[in-house]
Amino acid sequence: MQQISKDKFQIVGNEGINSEKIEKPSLSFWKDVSIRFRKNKLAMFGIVLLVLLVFFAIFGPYMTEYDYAKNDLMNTNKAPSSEHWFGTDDLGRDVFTRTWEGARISLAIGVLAALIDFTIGVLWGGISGFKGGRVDEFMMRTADILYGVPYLLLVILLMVVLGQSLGTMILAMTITGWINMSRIVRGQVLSLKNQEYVLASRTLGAGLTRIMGKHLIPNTMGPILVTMTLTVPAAIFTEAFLSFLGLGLTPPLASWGTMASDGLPALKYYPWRLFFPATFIALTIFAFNVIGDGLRDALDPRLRK
Amino acid sequence: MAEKLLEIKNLKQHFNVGKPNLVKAVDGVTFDIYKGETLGLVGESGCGKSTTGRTIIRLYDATDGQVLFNGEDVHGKKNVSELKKFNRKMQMIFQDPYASLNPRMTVADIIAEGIDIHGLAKTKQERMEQVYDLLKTVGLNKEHANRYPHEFSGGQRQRIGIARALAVQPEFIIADEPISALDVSIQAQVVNLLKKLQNEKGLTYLFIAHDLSMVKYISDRIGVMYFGKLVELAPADTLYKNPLHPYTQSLLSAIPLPDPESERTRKRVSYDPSVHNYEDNEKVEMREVAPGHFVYCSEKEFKQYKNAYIK
Amino acid sequence: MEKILEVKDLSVSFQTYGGEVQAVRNVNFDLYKGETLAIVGESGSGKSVTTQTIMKLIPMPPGKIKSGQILFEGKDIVPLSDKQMEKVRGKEISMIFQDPMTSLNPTMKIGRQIMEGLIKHQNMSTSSAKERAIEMLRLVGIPMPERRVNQYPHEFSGGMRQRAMIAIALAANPKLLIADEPTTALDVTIQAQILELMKDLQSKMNTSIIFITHDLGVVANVADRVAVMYGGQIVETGTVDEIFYDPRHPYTWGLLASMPSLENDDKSELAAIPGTPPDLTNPPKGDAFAARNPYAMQIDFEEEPPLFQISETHFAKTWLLHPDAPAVEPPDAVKRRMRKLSSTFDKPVLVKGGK
Amino acid sequence: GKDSGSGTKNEGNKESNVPQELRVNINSEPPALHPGLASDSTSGGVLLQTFEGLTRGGKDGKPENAMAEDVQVSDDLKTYTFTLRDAKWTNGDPVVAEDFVYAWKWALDPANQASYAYQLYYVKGAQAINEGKGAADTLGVKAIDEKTLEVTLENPTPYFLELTAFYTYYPVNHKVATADANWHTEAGENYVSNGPFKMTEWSHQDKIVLEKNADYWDAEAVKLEKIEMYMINDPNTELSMYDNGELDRAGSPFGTLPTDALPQLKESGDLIVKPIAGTYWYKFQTEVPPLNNKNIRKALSYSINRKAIVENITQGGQIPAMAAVPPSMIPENEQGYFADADLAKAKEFLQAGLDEMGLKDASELPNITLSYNTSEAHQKIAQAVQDMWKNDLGVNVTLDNAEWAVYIDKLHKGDYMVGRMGWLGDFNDPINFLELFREKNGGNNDTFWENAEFKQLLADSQKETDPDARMQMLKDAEAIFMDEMPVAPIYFYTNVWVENENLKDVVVSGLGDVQLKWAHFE
Amino acid sequence: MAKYITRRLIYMVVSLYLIVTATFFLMRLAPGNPFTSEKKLPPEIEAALNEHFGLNDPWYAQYGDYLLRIAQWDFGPSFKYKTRTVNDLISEGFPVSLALGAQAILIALALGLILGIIAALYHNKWQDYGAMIIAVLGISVPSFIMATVLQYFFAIKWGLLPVARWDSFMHTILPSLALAASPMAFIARLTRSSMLEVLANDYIRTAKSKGLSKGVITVKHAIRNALLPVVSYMGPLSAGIITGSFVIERIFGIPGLGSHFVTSISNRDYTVIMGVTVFYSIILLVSILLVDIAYGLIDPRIKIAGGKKGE
Ligand SMILES: Nc1ncnc2c1ncn2[C@@H]1O[C@H](COP(=O)(O)OP(=O)(O)OP(=O)(O)O)[C@@H](O)[C@H]1O
Ligand SMILES: Nc1ncnc2c1ncn2[C@@H]1O[C@H](COP(=O)(O)OP(=O)(O)OP(=O)(O)O)[C@@H](O)[C@H]1O
Ligand SMILES: [Mg+2]
Ligand SMILES: [Mg+2]
Repeated sequence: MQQISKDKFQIVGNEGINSEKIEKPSLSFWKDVSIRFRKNKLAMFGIVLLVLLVFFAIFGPYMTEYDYAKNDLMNTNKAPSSEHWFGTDDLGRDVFTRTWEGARISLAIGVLAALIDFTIGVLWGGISGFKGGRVDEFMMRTADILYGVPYLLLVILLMVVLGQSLGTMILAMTITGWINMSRIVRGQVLSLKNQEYVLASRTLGAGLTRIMGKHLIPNTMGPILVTMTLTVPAAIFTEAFLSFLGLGLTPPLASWGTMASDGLPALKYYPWRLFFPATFIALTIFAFNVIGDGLRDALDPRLRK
Repeated sequence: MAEKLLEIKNLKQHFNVGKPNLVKAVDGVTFDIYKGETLGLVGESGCGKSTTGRTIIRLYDATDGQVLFNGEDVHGKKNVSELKKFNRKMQMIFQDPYASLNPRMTVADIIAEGIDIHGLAKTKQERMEQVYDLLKTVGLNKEHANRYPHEFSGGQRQRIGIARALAVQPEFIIADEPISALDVSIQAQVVNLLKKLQNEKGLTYLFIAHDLSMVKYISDRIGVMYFGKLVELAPADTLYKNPLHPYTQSLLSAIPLPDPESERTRKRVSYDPSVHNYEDNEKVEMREVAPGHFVYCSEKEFKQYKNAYIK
Repeated sequence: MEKILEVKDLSVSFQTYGGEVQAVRNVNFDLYKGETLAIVGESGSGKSVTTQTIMKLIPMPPGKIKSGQILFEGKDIVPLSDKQMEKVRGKEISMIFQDPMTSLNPTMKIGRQIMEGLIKHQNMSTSSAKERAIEMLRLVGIPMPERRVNQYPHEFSGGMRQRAMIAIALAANPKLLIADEPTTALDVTIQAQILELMKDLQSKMNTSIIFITHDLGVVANVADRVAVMYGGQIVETGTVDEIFYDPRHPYTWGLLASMPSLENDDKSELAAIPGTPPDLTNPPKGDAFAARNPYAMQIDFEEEPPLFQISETHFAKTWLLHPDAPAVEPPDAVKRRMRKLSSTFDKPVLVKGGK
Repeated sequence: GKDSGSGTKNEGNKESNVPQELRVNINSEPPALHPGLASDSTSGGVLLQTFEGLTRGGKDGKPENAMAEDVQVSDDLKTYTFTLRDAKWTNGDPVVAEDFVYAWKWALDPANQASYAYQLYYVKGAQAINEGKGAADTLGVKAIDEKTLEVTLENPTPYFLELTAFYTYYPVNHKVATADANWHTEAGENYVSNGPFKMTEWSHQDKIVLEKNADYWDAEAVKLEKIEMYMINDPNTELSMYDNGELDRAGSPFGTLPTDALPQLKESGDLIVKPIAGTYWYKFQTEVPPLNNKNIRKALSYSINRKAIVENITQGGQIPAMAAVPPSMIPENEQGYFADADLAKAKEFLQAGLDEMGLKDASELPNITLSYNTSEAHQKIAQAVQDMWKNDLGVNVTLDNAEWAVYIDKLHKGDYMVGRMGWLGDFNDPINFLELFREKNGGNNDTFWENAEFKQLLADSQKETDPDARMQMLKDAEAIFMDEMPVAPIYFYTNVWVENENLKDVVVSGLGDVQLKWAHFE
Repeated sequence: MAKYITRRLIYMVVSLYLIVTATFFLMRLAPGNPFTSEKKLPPEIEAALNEHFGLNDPWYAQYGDYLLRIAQWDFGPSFKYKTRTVNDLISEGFPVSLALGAQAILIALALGLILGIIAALYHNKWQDYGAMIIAVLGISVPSFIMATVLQYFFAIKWGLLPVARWDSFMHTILPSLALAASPMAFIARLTRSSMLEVLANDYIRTAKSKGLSKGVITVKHAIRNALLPVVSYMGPLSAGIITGSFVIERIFGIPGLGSHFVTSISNRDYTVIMGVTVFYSIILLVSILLVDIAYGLIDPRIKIAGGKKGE
């Protein structure tokens, strides 16, 4: 006690003493999210995986001497070897080249469909749930009707009327795809819209856009992300189905979906024809899922670690 | 007195209409709030104070009755821009601090929401400055701006709610137990702030609270509610000196004092609604016992109260 | 008297991206059987965190018990697993949470939420638990409890939810009841009724209560002892009389002085404590209160004050009690309350932390 | 006597004690098990076991007398007199001439919407009746007495006795059918038939159970006690069930084998391949340039490497087709009219075609669209052909895939350039293939090709009573057809299947019908 | 509630009418007709058939005819299966599809919820990753591949179960698993995400403070609050599943209703298209109604019936 000098016991009061603190840089919500996201190892792994897939999608087809469309009927269904890394298919085409050629389409389709479903589904479901009453009734019944009409018939007609094109395919893929999303979003919005913080925002004069954008959607992000990540495989397989019907890709173009469905019957005999596209689909879905989970966690401040 | 800012006429808010568990949360309440005054609203928990406040600000559609703000019917249909204007003028501080904060927004964004909606800041920097100001005003610091509601203590959350309401510089604030979770020193700070704003900008408050000493301190007039009805309305001092309605009396007798000794010996008066013994045909309504002092009573009681007043 | 709870050197922090929030810093206190300890203090000073830590309910992560022991009936509960805590929670210790709306399950009827604990810990049948739930609601002053048990939280008013929380906690007949601002949303009559109820329980079951509140009137009413917290630390503890009639810490002075009084019609500004509370991510070096303390001395900004003992039961953590410190006058509002209490030592005694 | 006789015989057979129960897959629910209403191979496959016509395809594929004990043909080959044998319906009624008259008239009655009624058009007056232009009694069928049936034809029809083995010509028990119009919709008492087996259970979309018909006139020859016919529409499942012992036979014509399984099955020696009368071809829309140019058509056709296709893609032992009519009808067609994958010739034709069109290079040709209907197999072949045309001829080809009904619609309307199609013979005669292209606007032509000479040859052949002369006329017609090349034949169909090695004597005809009458387990 | 349901039933009729109308026109606009086949019918015969089935009538007459028939729940005969009526097809196929579908839904729900809950409870631990991998497999392997793989292993390789057909309980196992896989995965993912949300709420802390075990908290407090997205998803899903899956029925040779949805369209079997569409739509609309009702039961704060803003 002796060490403390007496003059330290002078009353100085709190005047003038400015407890100036070292200030940390202020983070915006999104910066915050990105920091949290980057700390998630699994999610980063997903990103790396996706980047790799995209890389191969871009450069893979040029890595071999083969052309994705060139038949070689003397060399059909050859098992993977140093010549054909992933083997050949039933027309003797190089599966490696086709896989990466197909990656372009499947990845693009998956992402595009997910984005479109997201946009329409979230808006539709969100507005419907938030507005309630007659608007809700109208919007939801419209979705019901679209969902009730036979899809195949719709697709056949689209094909006849609009002809084959990428646009038609996307239209066919999304024409009912968003409905699931909208229902899930609506359900969440119904339960969220009476939360006090939404009421608070309303008393501040927030309009629909703001309430949706800042309150309802961020708080529904979990299910939305899940639905979105699950739209990707759905789109990849719908594309295969549509291609089979003649609405999608025109052969010899390939996609993972068509390759997988072509390869399925050969499962017992030439498993590589299913294995490679299916594995890459699974890896893509895996990547999207871990990224989705990572995003979900990053977007939930209550889970921060 | 000054001009009326708000007129509440026979306001009713019933829940679960048409179902067996009908709740008459607010059942025919009439009062005015003048410009620049603070009207304190006290009453038993569950008597409909919050509901009154929420109905005034249009969070509920009134079952019956009218709310006139500056002479305009709040519940009449309005277009978006009118609503926005109205929302800027009237604000609410919510009773439940945590529930009223979006868990996915940073405090800065929560507080700035009103600023953003009404375009009160021109630049990002200006916006953040306003936010920091508000944080400081309610006794939080800059550091808190980037945190999320769940990282705060109850009182801190409440202050965020207060800052949010203040951000849009409203004319009228419904403060629903705004300071109940604050320590007394911060309470004092907030109340001082509210008073200051009132003096400077002529703000009007509807102040709902249970801490009667604080209500008395801040309010010009006080309304006492009981079971969905306003039972007494009087200037603050008058009410404390001359509580007429038995419920008010019971309420005042129950105020705990920050004095351990007197607390050990205090006596409470309890209120039994059956003392009124109203008969079926008796007309029970708000009557002005003395100038500005209204009591919900029957003709008989009215006379009684008048007599009491003279003494 | 037997100690039911001893908190020793407890530190709790939260890991956030902004840094580590040291919400509770070296807190020590104990609690005897049948006693009521009121914790008052600055909002954000760590009252809730301290008490939630006693039940091990802070979210971990991000929360972490950095150090310390919590001895409940002599046994340290810090190392206990969640599974082992189940036997303590809701049976030995129960808690009334501060935020009644979010602390009640929105999709479960109030009645069920009360019954759950009864069925689990007291082996009641559903029907008798329900009766008890109705009884509890009646006790906390909710009219028509038969109907109310079947309602959902959102159909309750703020105060009613709080009372439902109280009912849940009281129904457990715990040995230790932690009440975190249990009456903030209640009107004074109901509040009085609830306080009565708690005292009743206490006298019947010899329950110990930790009561967090900002209402000094309530403190005066219920507390045997009071702990004042500031900036994650307990800055003063003493019996209720000691804190009200002989406060020593400048923060306690500030608190007592900021209350409006009912008697006078004075509408002048309330005496708030100026400035903002410290940021617990990097707590100030010296006395956490220094920056807002009109009596601050140079040392306050440099070194953390040690704990001084003023009487057998009265402790304060301020340099003002140091023999070298100048004598200071508390604010008027406090001075008016001051009395000489018989038990006070002649001179404050340094307990620990001195050099 | 008969019953016990066959009983003892059976017992004698059962020395190996093998249960005579057969399980096969018929792919799908038969749309109609009424001889007059049926118009598809699934229904036909069932009816063939449960009913019997005047004749029945024998083990060697030639028609044998069945319900008919004896047949007399008039000199002009236009009148057939059948004497019926003593045969019984499953309900004990005798099979009488009136049953045939009734059945045929019923099928031709436009009110009954029998879509295969045209199979009866060889009978005098049939077409007019079916088109609602003639009275029912003008039909050239007469029940002279209970056991004698006289049939008059429009033209001499050398293959008429083959036709009478076809299900549209089957009799129907007229008593039962007049009493209960819905006799044929469910298995049961009223489902009366006259074939080797009777239907005892029909659980829709699931399975059909046939049991041996003890009253069948040739019951002695029938060894199987029970046949279960499952309706599984997935080739992989079918093969898996066979592998798993849940089926005794998998593959055509009842079911289908997955293409990818064929090489292995072939290797293991289990696969049975049998050519059938059918041709897979690409039709050219001969009115659209450049396909209106015969040389271009020929160039395209000659350049196709059919061997590569059948060996690597279809893999079912199909025969490369360089002719239109299957070799089972014209044996020389095994060689065909040109060499497979004759690139040199193809290029010559291409050059000639280009010259005619005033073009310099194949790349200047309009883009050719190759259409096919949704199916993996068609798609693969189309891709292969696309690749061949592109690489070997330098012709630009795009593929166009359409859903079946849309595709047929397009083809019938001529809204295509090159389109795949197949034709399976209804009866064993070249005319069945050639007459498709008789008329430019004929229902199944689709190519819009017409040739007067070709037409004349066909017309003449129908009047010709000398079989050899007639055959020569048809061959000449085919030669014209192949020279003009309105279709590019790809391959002749085969039936491929695997069956339990103990299963014997399942008879598959050249048309691809299966008869289980003689089938048995060893 | 009764009023709400009545109103919804009326909307249902309207929706159904619109679906029927849309389907009718789509169907008639699609190229081809029921008699389209490789072997073209003689034109006279086709005309006679068209006449017989009323396809030559003006569209409005046919349209009216369909509406009338549907109103009487008589969809007429199938074009393809000439001897059977659409009502037959439905009444024979539906029970099978229902049995299979119900089994699949049960599996999907049970496994999906369990996986999702485990994943959430052990967030970012190996259990979570394990559940995620199962889910990813479930989704990225579509039912037709799943079916083939299951057949390959369980029936052919290990000989545990029959390859196909619909006979005994053993026959139902593989198809229901194949059918359940992807919804199971979806449910697991949805459950996980909303469970995580729920588990971060304060009332879970309250439940913990009562000394409830993790299991009880999960079952009694968390699941219900996490169920909403799953319920939203289940509505259309279950309608789809109980009316049969084309792919699964085809691969396993199951005599259900699912195949008709596809084959009727490729056959242009107009009456069947109409019949199964109406039937499916009714089930769809009913299940959506049930979902909406379930919302209110699961979360009492949702008031669809009121339909009013706010409360
Ligand atoms: N989950 C968390 N993450 C980060 N910081 C937290 C978290 N929970 C609490 N804190 C911080 O811990 C400190 C103490 O909080 P606590 O809730 O204990 O305060 P309190 O004394 O109960 O205040 P009040 O009276 O306002 O309720 C506060 O500064 C708060 O910001
Ligand atoms: N959404 C609702 N549905 C049904 N009843 C409700 C609803 N909201 C409030 N109530 C009821 O209305 C009455 C008044 O509630 P209100 O919240 O206005 O009370 P209060 O005066 O604010 O009470 P406190 O002081 O406890 O907050 C209470 O009885 C409550 O149960
Ligand atoms: Mg309230
Ligand atoms: Mg607290």
